[in-house]
Formats: sequence, structure tokens, C-alpha cells
Amino acid sequence: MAILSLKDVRKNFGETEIIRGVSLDIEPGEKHAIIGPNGAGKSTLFHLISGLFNVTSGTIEFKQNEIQNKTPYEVNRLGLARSFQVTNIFARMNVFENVRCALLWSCGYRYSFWHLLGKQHELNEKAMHVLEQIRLQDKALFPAGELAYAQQRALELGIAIASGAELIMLDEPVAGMSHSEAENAVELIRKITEGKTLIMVEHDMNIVFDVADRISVLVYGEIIATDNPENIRANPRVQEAYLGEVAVSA
Amino acid sequence: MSMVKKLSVWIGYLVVLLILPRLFDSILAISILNQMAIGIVFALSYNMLLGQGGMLSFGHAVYFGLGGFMAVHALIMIESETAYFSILLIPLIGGAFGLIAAIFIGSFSTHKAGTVFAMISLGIGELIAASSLIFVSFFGGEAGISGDRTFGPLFFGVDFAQDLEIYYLSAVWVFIATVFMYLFTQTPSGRMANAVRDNPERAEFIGYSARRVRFISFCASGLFAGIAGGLFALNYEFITDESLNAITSGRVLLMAYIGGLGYFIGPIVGAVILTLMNSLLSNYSDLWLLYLGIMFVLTVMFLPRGFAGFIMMHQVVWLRGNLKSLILPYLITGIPAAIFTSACIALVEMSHLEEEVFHYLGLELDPSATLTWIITIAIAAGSFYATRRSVGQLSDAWESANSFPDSEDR
Amino acid sequence: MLEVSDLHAYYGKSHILQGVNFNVAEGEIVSLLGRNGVGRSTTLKTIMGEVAPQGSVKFKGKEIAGKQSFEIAQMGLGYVPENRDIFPTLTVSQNLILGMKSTKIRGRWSIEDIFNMFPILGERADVDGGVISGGEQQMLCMCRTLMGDPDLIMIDEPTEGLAPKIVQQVAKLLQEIAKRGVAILLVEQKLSIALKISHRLYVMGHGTVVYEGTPDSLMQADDVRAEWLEV
Amino acid sequence: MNKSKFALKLNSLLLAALLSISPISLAQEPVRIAFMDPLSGTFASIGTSGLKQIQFAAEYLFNSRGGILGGRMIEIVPLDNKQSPTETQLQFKRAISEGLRIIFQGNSSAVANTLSATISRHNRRNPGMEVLQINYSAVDPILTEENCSFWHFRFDAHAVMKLNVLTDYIAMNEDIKSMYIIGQDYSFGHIVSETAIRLLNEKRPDIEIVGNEFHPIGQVKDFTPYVTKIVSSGADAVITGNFGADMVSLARSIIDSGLDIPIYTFYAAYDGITATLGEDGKGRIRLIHNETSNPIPTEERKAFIRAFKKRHPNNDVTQPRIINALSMVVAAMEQTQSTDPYDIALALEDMRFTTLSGEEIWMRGSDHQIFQSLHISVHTDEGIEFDADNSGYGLFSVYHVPAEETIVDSSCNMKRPSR
Amino acid sequence: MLEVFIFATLNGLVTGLLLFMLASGLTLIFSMMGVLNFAHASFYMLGAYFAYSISQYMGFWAGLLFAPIIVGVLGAGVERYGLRRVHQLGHVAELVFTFGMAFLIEESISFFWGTDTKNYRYPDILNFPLFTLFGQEFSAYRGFMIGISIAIFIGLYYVLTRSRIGIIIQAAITHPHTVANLGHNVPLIFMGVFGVGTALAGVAGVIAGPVLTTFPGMAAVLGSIVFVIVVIGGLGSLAGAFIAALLIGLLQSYAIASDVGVPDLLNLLGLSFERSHPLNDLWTLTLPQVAPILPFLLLVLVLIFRPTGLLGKREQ
Repeated sequence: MAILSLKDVRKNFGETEIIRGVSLDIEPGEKHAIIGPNGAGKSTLFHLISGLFNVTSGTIEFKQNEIQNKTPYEVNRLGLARSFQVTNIFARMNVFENVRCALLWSCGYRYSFWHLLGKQHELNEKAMHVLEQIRLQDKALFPAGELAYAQQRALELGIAIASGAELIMLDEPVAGMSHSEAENAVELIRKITEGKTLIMVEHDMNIVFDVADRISVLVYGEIIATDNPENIRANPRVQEAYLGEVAVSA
Repeated sequence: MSMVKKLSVWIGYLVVLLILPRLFDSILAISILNQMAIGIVFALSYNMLLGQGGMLSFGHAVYFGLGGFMAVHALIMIESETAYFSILLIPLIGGAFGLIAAIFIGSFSTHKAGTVFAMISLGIGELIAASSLIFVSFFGGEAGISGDRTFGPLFFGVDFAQDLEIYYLSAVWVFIATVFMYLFTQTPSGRMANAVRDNPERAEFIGYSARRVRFISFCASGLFAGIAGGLFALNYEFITDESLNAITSGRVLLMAYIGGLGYFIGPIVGAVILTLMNSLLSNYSDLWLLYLGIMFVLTVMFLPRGFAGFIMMHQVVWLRGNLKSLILPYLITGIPAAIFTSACIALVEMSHLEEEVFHYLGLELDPSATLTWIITIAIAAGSFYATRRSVGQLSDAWESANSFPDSEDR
Repeated sequence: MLEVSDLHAYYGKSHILQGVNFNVAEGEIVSLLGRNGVGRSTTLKTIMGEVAPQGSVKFKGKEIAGKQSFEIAQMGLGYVPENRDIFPTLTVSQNLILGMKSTKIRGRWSIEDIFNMFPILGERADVDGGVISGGEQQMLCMCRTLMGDPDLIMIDEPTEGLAPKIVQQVAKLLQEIAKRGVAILLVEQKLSIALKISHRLYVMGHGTVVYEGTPDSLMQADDVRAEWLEV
Repeated sequence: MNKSKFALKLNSLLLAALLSISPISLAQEPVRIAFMDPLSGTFASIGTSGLKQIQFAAEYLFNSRGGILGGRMIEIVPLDNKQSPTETQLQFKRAISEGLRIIFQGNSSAVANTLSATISRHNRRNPGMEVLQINYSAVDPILTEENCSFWHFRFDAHAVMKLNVLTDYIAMNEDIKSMYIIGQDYSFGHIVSETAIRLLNEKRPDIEIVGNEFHPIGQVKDFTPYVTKIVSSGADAVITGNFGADMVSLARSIIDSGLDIPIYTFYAAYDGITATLGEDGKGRIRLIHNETSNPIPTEERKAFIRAFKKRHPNNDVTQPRIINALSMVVAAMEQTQSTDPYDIALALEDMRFTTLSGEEIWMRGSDHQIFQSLHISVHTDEGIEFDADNSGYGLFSVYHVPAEETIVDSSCNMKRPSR
Repeated sequence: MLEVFIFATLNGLVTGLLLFMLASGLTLIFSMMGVLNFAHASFYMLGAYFAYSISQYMGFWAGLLFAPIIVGVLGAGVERYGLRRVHQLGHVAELVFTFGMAFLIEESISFFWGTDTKNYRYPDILNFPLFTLFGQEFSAYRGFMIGISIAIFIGLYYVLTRSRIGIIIQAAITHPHTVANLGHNVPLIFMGVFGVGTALAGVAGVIAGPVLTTFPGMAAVLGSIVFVIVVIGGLGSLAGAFIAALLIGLLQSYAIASDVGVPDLLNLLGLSFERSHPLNDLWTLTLPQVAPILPFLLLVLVLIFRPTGLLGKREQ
């Protein structure tokens, strides 16, 4: 039974069709990568799934709930978390607060204004645990905006996974990192998504082939192929979409 | 911070609040202290909105004023014996009414932050201020309404006729309000307000509706603004449309901004500075509003994080033990800057004054003599030059005091 | 003509360019290849002064790092950004007029020239820029920059999102531009185009240039293609 | 020379004699009087102009003649209340802190009401520290009616008294068949409207009230739409209680529309207004006030005005009632040889005093309301000896009502503090 | 009744066009910087005061010519040395800065010119009735105001849509980077637009000063209304500002001209209340009484139901 299932999802912005009928099933526990050239609509697809955009037509089911027109917070409460391509943290708050905020809803605090966070030991321990996972425990009281880039990206991941969501979507998690930083990040991603479903958009093919069980190639709003890494690499249509027809013949 | 340290800060705050009228005990001083008390609660409530929630409001006086009006009506009810309770609770009445108004208005205005919110707040502010002159039976027209705080049951024999007694009552309320506003920042809703301010989009992806979070901050802010309005009612025993209108809204923005947004103590500092300026400066010059305007614009340009921000800037330097190295550069720049400022003030005042003699800093200046002008202008120019020259050194000194021995974190 | 040495750039905290070195000679077509996110677009933006540069960028022998965008453009460096930025409420000819730096100096391109070269743009001269097709917009965008009479034009992904037939037209235009003595720095993902028209190629990876060569040498270097370009 | 002046002279002689004996008494404490009005902000011009007048009066009438109470100088302490009730409260505290016990205040009835309530409360709660309010300009009748206070004295005729005279004057004009009333939407505007309608109905039932309009105070950008209504109503005259910019704008709009009807009003002169209305307002503006501006009946007042103009060329003596008020307060002090507000208040009650204009005025004891002759003047440049705003235009009095005919009853039920 | 309607329309037009002159500059500045300039009405007031001072020596026409130039230069200076610096600190700081500028300008005017009403007059050459209708004169100066406003609207429209510089400005407003890349000096354009925007406000001040009274409160009376227009019209939309300005001008004018109110409504419904009813103020409310607050009511409603305004596309 697929945990996430897209059926003929379309999205128009005015006259232009950005997503032209995407259907995709993601199995529980699967590590799925979405690749494609610039402007193919990868981020838009992420936004549709996570609730930032409403679909023009089609359905998205997450754990048998239709979520295509739900708000981001409703989708998140169902157990779907995501990160962003551009670092998207709470810059003026410290690292610990960033993670703790991400934990609040799943720990059942809702909009409470009668709990003092300092006294919520279980919550604080959980937050510390997440910080340890993303190796930022010694930066806990640092303003998030002052962290080094790779650390901010790690925090970005931390916020996404903190709530213990079953499905995690990562949008270019290693973009802008140096080689060694990227390697660390991949290791981190693997560790923190253990046993969970992962969908990620990434341009670094080494990482994609390293992490993903299956890959979907999105070109101009359509998925031209979904398969395991080896088959994708061998697929001429994929090469063409990426490099143009001449290179294929070479 | 350890528990003890935290507690001692709060106890210190309470002690300062309670000891102040012993140090400054003239009738004027007490009334200034009362104003400060009101200003502190009001500015803190504004900071909940703008500093912590990221909502720029041009109509915050609405909640202050409505709370105040309700509080005065409550005083009238006590006086006319339609209600019987101690005036200790008056601020609570104001707060409740501020909260009700905030719930109503917040229900449609907290959709968005930013310009849309700011404009709605402006519109609502103008609407309510204008209605206050139309609905005379509740607002009393331009004369406002007045009550008397000495009725109702006595509190251990105190009837609160004197301002000093009201000050102690206010001080307790200020303390309670400050504590609760601080505690609010420590709750899930208070924290999420910060998160929504920083990044409303992301907040939605961790399960929170940005609108609901804003709404809660908005209501809390309205509640405390109403409490401030209640304190106003107790202190002045009357209230007019002035407390509802754009001037009051502007003043609270000024307080919070000059004090320093985003720092919890910022609004407190701002309320103290502005109250002092308002009540003392105007005694020395009728141009004080001009000086206030200049100071405000310069603050926005050069101290974007306000006075509290300026002080906090030195925290790092202090922690590094480099504060001493700054004293001399500060003096080298500060002294000519102070001279320049006073020379400019002298020029402005002399061109404005009609009297023959202008008493200034213990000097007697004669505005009709050309020599006075030449000397003053020369002093201004000289000190300006000296300031300009030394600013470079100051910023160098600042850089070196701030520089990290190891740039690991940068 | 353009000499970039040890160029670094940051987006906020992110160290995007980590020491980029390359050069473009007069009248040359040079391509900058690489996968998405390796910093090719950022390189162009940094040269243009849109992203704060660290290091040295010399144009016609003069240091331009640290100058403002419009000053750089006035020196004769044209830039066609990736997102095209056609002004939707202005007509096609108004979009072209916008490219002129001054009404007095006549460059090597005139509106008539452009319309001769692309009759389709001439036909739609008074149509709003927002309603013409993507390919036409791309043409218009390049032509707009040409109206400012640059000596070197930097073009970011001109073929992205275009139908194959239009892609050929773009290639033709690029060669036409080069014929008039304008050097081109091309950022491309489609190897096919780059290989066809470039004189020299650079491949970027992880914020630096990882390979330099000619189209022929790149065809030989399978390992480079596999590591840095292909899927 | 009247008695009090003689006493004053005698005192100063005595003082001079004393001075020669003990140089210590040189440092006699001045009599400090607070003047509380807007001195900064939008309304500052009216407050600063008043301040100049009271300071000049103190200097010219008393200090330069050896002071009062045996050689004590009068010191006027300016307090800036920014015409805000809240600020008034603060400045009141300042006055008390500094030991000021007599407060002159005039602008805005709202402020006067607040101050009166504040002072009553303060005096009740702080016996022995009482403060006296000298209201020289706020004309809301309530101050000497329902809300009258022992500690409040008004030195200007209140709105109903003025309207009484104004409507008499209107009633005499047979040409006026219809009247348009327009005013600011606040208490004074409403009082003017209600009273004018009531009095006109009594005096000239045939005059039709063709319009009774209220506009928000200080909010109207352009009065032309209102004037359009006045024109289409066919009114023969307009009554308005507007002041400040609202007055100027209204008058200008009426003039611009070519409507040639008289405007009966209260505050349409001085502080830039006369200059702004200039030629266009000639003969159209009629306003009611006390103390004529032209012609001036006595040389004493002429000398006073000339001396004032010499000292402050850009200002005018706009409010002679400030001078009357100060003179009467001083007279009360001299009479009781005390600066205690309670004594002064008692002395002021039913005091009769001859002003610089040679007129005897009367402070009624039962409600603390002054009675003096009232005049209706026309804005003109003919027969003007003392112009306003140095514009050549000024007020020329055309109708006079002696003090005894201005007397109206009061519903004041004054609570007198006992000592 | 007809004459009331005709004159109400004319009056509405005069106010509306005047408001548009202010709103046009404000909306240009908004489109450019993304921030509403609180001090805009203060530049309007400066225009009136400068024109007043100039007219004392050189007559009205010299004032009309020079005052807007002085105001424009001041405005450009504020952009160059103030706003550009504050711009980096974010939108709130910018808004607060312009708020402070408004305050400062008002106080400076009190300092230099005093707080009393200024005798600023329009020229005698325009002091005649343009036409008389039903016994009411429509002054030539008001006609002149309409004429100059329309001329400015047409001129502005022409410059912005037809001229090369207008094209550059339009483009720079939405895509400053792209325009800079084409070799245009964008900071200079911004400064210029700010200068021209404030100069337009100055023109409005020059021509409004003589009829709307030149006094230190004149900015406060108009300030927030201009905001309302820009927001209702749609942030950044010149055409929207035009429509909104006329709408509000006419709405207020008609509201004042009308004599209806809640009492009429109650009569219609056959209800009546005692004068002592606690909501008596509400039951006796008339439309002319509330006319000046109608724009704010409209503002709140528009923002709730259509946050982008009538013609606005841009959302913050």
C-alpha cells in the first residue's frame, strides 16, 4: 500500500501549465529521488504535496487521506514534513528554540499559553536529542541566523525531522555545500531517515544514486521515467532531457 | 541562567519599582513615575505585537483607549453604586475590554502580517478614534468621561486619593503584567509567535497556522494594552478620545522602537526615556517636539535596534573583557559630539527666541549680537570637524574590540 | 577580454563560488557547462555585480569587481539572465528600446536590424511582451541586451524550456552575434548546443572550474562527462 | 486714581523706605502664577500669544511699578499643556510640585473641564494646598452651571450669553429670513447650534432655520461641499462656532463660492486669520466678543496696546480679558494681603473692577461668572486704528450691549468649602 | 436638488484630483521601494509653505514653478541620505523612518514658519467666477485646479507609457536588477522617482494651499486619506490610485451633500427610539457626519475582502 499516491496532478499558473499530469506512488520506507532539469517543476511538485499550493486538478493521497487542497499545517499534522531549497529556518531564534518549536505540535502542546517551556523536561530532552542527531548540541544557544551554512542546512533537516514525521521531503538538501560537507550531510540524511519514507530533489547525481532506491525524472511537468538508478542511467530519454540529442550519440 | 539569578533579576525589578518614589518624592516625580508605569505596560504590550509577533500596528491605542474607557465607566459604576468591587481590580476590567476588542478585530485583521496588517490597523484606529467623537454617550465627546477612584471598598484603610498610593498600586500591576508578558514569551504560543515573525511559511510546515498564532499574540497584546488603559484610568481618573487616537498609537511605536524592538527590556527603556523627555524637556524648550523628531529619525538611521540594542551591542565586548579599550575612543568622539549637539541647540534656540538674553548651560548668550552667533557657529563647526575626524578611530577601536581571536564561528 | 581569477561568492552563508578561474577572448564563444547548482549562474551574476564578488574580474583590462551592475553594463558587458525578465506590460519594441543605453550613440544593432533578423518579432512589435511565446521571449531578451551594443554578452541557459526547433534558431542567433564581433559567454546545460557552437568550454563542479578544453577534447573525455555532466 | 492704585503707590513708598533699612528684603519672593496653555504643537500660536500678553501685562501694569503686595514681583510660569487633557493633568502636578497655586488657563473647554474637575478633586483631597483656576477663555456654560466650582472663575462671557447678544443683533436685521447653522461636531458646536435655534425661535419665529450641520472637528479638507448646501438652502446668514483652521477654511469657501451673506461667529480674528481673510472677508464676518478693538474708549488702553506692539511687533493684544483677569486677581490679593487661593477666591466673589477701558465689570459670586459689556464687530479696514496681524484689517465694533443686559441666570449650586 | 448634485460632483472632482496628485507620487514610490511613505503628505505641506514664502516676493506663479522643485530636491535628498541607508534595515525600519520624517517635517515647519495660519492667496487673475449655476459660483481657481490636475495626470501617463525614460522607470520599478544589467543607473532612477513623487506632492500643496488653508495641520488632515487611496486602488497601481482618488472624492462629497441618516432609515422601517435610548448617538447619526470616516471604513472592508486593492496585483 503506497504511503503517498499522486493521481494525474496538474497545476496551472494563469495560462501556463507547470505540472502536466503527474502520477506517482511512493511505498512506505522507500527512498525516492526526483531529478530533472531546471524549471521542470520539481519544487512546484513539492509545494503541491506539502500543501503550499493547491492543485488545479488531480488528487494527492497521503496515508489514505486526500490532502491536495489542505493547508501546510494540516498536511504536516498528518505526519509529512519537508525541508526547503533555500535555507528556511527561524533566523532570529536560537538553534535549540528552532528545534523545540518544530517539536511542539507533535508533542501535543498546540497553541497553549499555560505551559512554561522551561519546565517541559521531556520536550526539552527530545529537542536536545534532535540536536545531537544533527550534531549541533554545542551550538544550542546560538542564534540560528549566525550559524555557518552547512550547520544551517543541518538545522533545516533537524526542523524537518524533529516532529517524527513518517514521510520526509527534502528539497536540495546539499545545495551550496562543499564536497566534504555534502558527504557529511548525506550520512546525516541516511541516519535520520532510517525507517522512514524519504522523497528528495537533488542535482548532485552521486548523492542521488547513492541514497535513492528509486528515481523519478521530471521534465516539463511530466514524469518521463520512474525506475531504479541503473535503469534511469541507461535510459536514453533521460540523457536527452539532460544533455540534448547530440551528446547521446557520442 | 540559573533559577536564582533569574529570580534575583525579578526581585530587583520589583524593588526598583517600589523604591523609586522614595528617591524621587516630589508630586511631579510621582506623577512622572505613574506615567512611566502606564507607558511600560503599554509599550511592552506593543512589543508583543511588533517585536515578538512581527505585526506593525498603527492603531494600538485602540485597545489601550477602549480598556481605559471601560475602566472609567467601571469607576463611575462603583461611584454610583451600581457595582461594588475594589478599584484594585480596575486594570483587569480594562484588560478584559482590551481583550474583547482584540478578539473581535483580530478575527479579521491577522490574516497577514506586513503592509496589509499595518494598513488595517491604521484604518481601524482612525475609525474608532473618529467614532469616539460621534458616540458621545459612551466616549463623552472631546471632553471625555471622568470618574473618581476613591469610592468602593477600602484596601486596608487606603482610599487611593493620593498619587503615591496609586503609584504603589500601579507598580504592583506593572510587575504582574511584566511577569506575565515575560512568561508568555516562554510558552508554546509565545515561542511560535517568534517563529511566525521570523518565517511564517516555515511555521506552517511544522504544524502551526500562522494566522492563529498571530491571533493569539494579538489578543494577548490587546489584553495588556487594556490593562495599561486601566492604569491610565486609575491614575488620571478621566479619559478622552486622545487616548484612542493616532497620536497615542504613534507614541507607543516610538517608545518601543527607540527602546529597542525584540529585546524584552527595550520597551521599558523606551517608555522611561520618552516619558522623561515628554515631561521634562518640554519645560525647557517649546521646540522639544522638534528635538524629539530629530532624535527619532537619527535613532532609526543609526541605532536601528534602539537603546537596548545599543547597550546589548556591548555585551560581546564586555564578555571579552574589552570594554575598557572603548572608553577612551568613546570620550574622544563623545565630547566633541556633545559640544556640537549643544552648539546646534544653542543656534536653534537663539534663532527662535525673542528675549534679549538666552540662558543656556549657565551662560548668558545675547542673540542680538553678531559675535555670539559667530562664536557659536565656530564652536559648532570645530566640534563637528573633531567628531568627524575621530569617528574613524572609534569604529576601528570598535572593530578590534569586537574581533574574534579565532574566527571559527564566523 | 574577460579575465576571471580566483572568484569567490556567497549567498548569505553559502559559499557558492570557491575560486573560479577562466577567461574569454575577443570574438570568442565560450561555454560554461555543469549540472544545476554548481554555480554557473552565480558566476555570471557575480561578474555582473548582482552578487558581491571576492577576487578579481577584469573586463577589457579594467577591474570591475566591486562596481555596480549598471556601470559594468555601460562598459560593454551584456547579460541575459536565466529568468528572461521580459516586461510583460511593455510592447516588444518598448522592450527593445529599454535595452538602449542612450538615444544618441548608434551601436552595431538597430531595431530594424533585429526585426530583419527575426521577422516574427517585427510582426509583433506592438504586442505586449507578456503574451508572446517562450521562444520569442528568449529572442527578445537577447535582442534587448544587444540593443545596448555590448562587446561581450553573457547568456544564461538560452534554450531552457524551448522546443527543439526554436533551440536551433537560438543557436543560429548566437552564431550571428559572434559574427559581428561580439564575444559570448554561454551557460548551457544542453551539451548538444554547446558542443556545436563553442570555441572553448569550461566545466564547473562544486563551485570551481573542473575541466577546460575544446568541444572535441570534451567528446573524448568520457570520464569528465560522466562525472560532471551526465546523469 | 482709584483707591487700590493709591494703596499700591503707598505700598511701594513704604517698601522703598523699608528697603533702605533692610537690604535682605530685596530678595522678596515673587508671586508666582502659572499660565497653562498649548505652547508647542499645532495649537501653540494661540497659547504663546496669550503668554506674551499676560507676561507683558504683569510687567507693564505691576512689576514696572514696583510690584504687588508691598514690592513682590509677579512671575508668570509658563506650563505647556499641548491642549491635551492628559498633559494638563501632568502639568497640574508640576504646578503643585513647584508651589504654584493660581493657574491661568483658557484654551479648549475640554481642557478647562478636565482642569476644573482635577482641581476640585485635588483641593478636596489636599486641604491647605488648594489651587485656583482662572479661566480666561473657555466658554462652555457648564463650567458655571452644573459643574460650577468654588475654585473656578471665568473671565469671559459664556457661549449662551454671547449667543443671546448675537441673536438680538440678528433679530434686529429684518432682511434675514433664513439662517444656516454649521459647527464642529463637539460640545461647543452643539451648544451653539441648540442655543441659536432656541433663541432665534423666541426672538424671530419667522426666521427659518434652513440648515443645522455638524462636521468633524479638524478633519474636513475642503468646505466647499458644505458651502454648496448653504447656497442651495438659500440662507441669508450663517452662524458658526468654528475656530482655527476650520473657521478660516469655512469662511474662505463661503467667500470663494461668491455667496455674499454675513457670517456670525466667535473666533474669526487674529493669529493669522484676519490676514488670511483680508479683503474678501470685509463686511461679511461679524463676531461677538468683549472689549472693543476699534474704537478704543480710553487712552490708558491705547497706551497699553501701543506698548505691547512695541515689545511684540508681530503679535496683537488678542485677549484683553487676560489682562482683566490678572488685574482682578492682583486686586484680590491686595485686598486680602494674601496669596492664598481661598482668600483670593473669597475676595473675587462679587468684586467690581474698573478695567483699562474704564468699564466696571462684575464677578458674580454665585457662579463665578464675569459680566461686562459685549460687542459685535465687523471685519473691515475702515475706521481701524488698531489692526490685526499687521494686515490693515481689524475689528470695528458696530453693536454694544452693556453688562447689565448680558446677565443670565445660572443653575449653579455651588458647594463652598468651609475653613 | 440638481444643483446640489452638480456641485457635489464638481467638488468631488476637485478633491479627488487633488488626492490623486498626492497618491500618484506615493504609489510610484511604493512600487519602487515597497514601502508606503508616511511623510508624503508632509512634502505636500512643504510645497504649500514654500509656495507661500515665494509668493510673498515673486508672486503665485513663481511659487508654482519653484516650490515643487525645492520639494523634489528635498525629497531626493531624503531618499539619498536617509531612506537608502534605512532600506537595508528592512521594511519596518523604513516605515518607521518615514513616520519619523513626517513628524520632523511638521515640527520644522512650525519652527521656520510658526504655527499660525498663513495668508497664502491665489493670484487675482484667477479670482473670478468661472461660471454661475443656480446662483452659485464656481471659482476660476477651482477650474484651474481641475485643469492642472488633469494636465498632470495626462503628462504623467504620457511620460510613463510613451517616453523612453518612462519605460525605463516602469521596468526599474518591477525588475531593478534587470534594468541595471541593461546599463541604466537604477539608484539614480530611484532617487529621481522619489524626487518627482515628492515634487508632485509639492505641486498639490502649492495649488491646494490657498483654498484648503495653509497651516501646520494640513498634512495630518490629508495624510492618512492618501494612504487609504493608494491601498484601495491597489498598491503600486497608478490607474487604481486614480479611480480610488475620484471614488473617495466623490463619495465624501455626495455624503456631505446628502441629508439622509439613520433617522431616515428608522422612519422608513417605522421604528423610533427615545432620546434617552443608550444608543441615541447611533440612532441620530447622519451621513454628512460620518463622511470623513467613510474612506477608512472602505479601507478596512477592501483589505478584508480584497487585500490587493481594486487594481493591485502585488501582495506583500
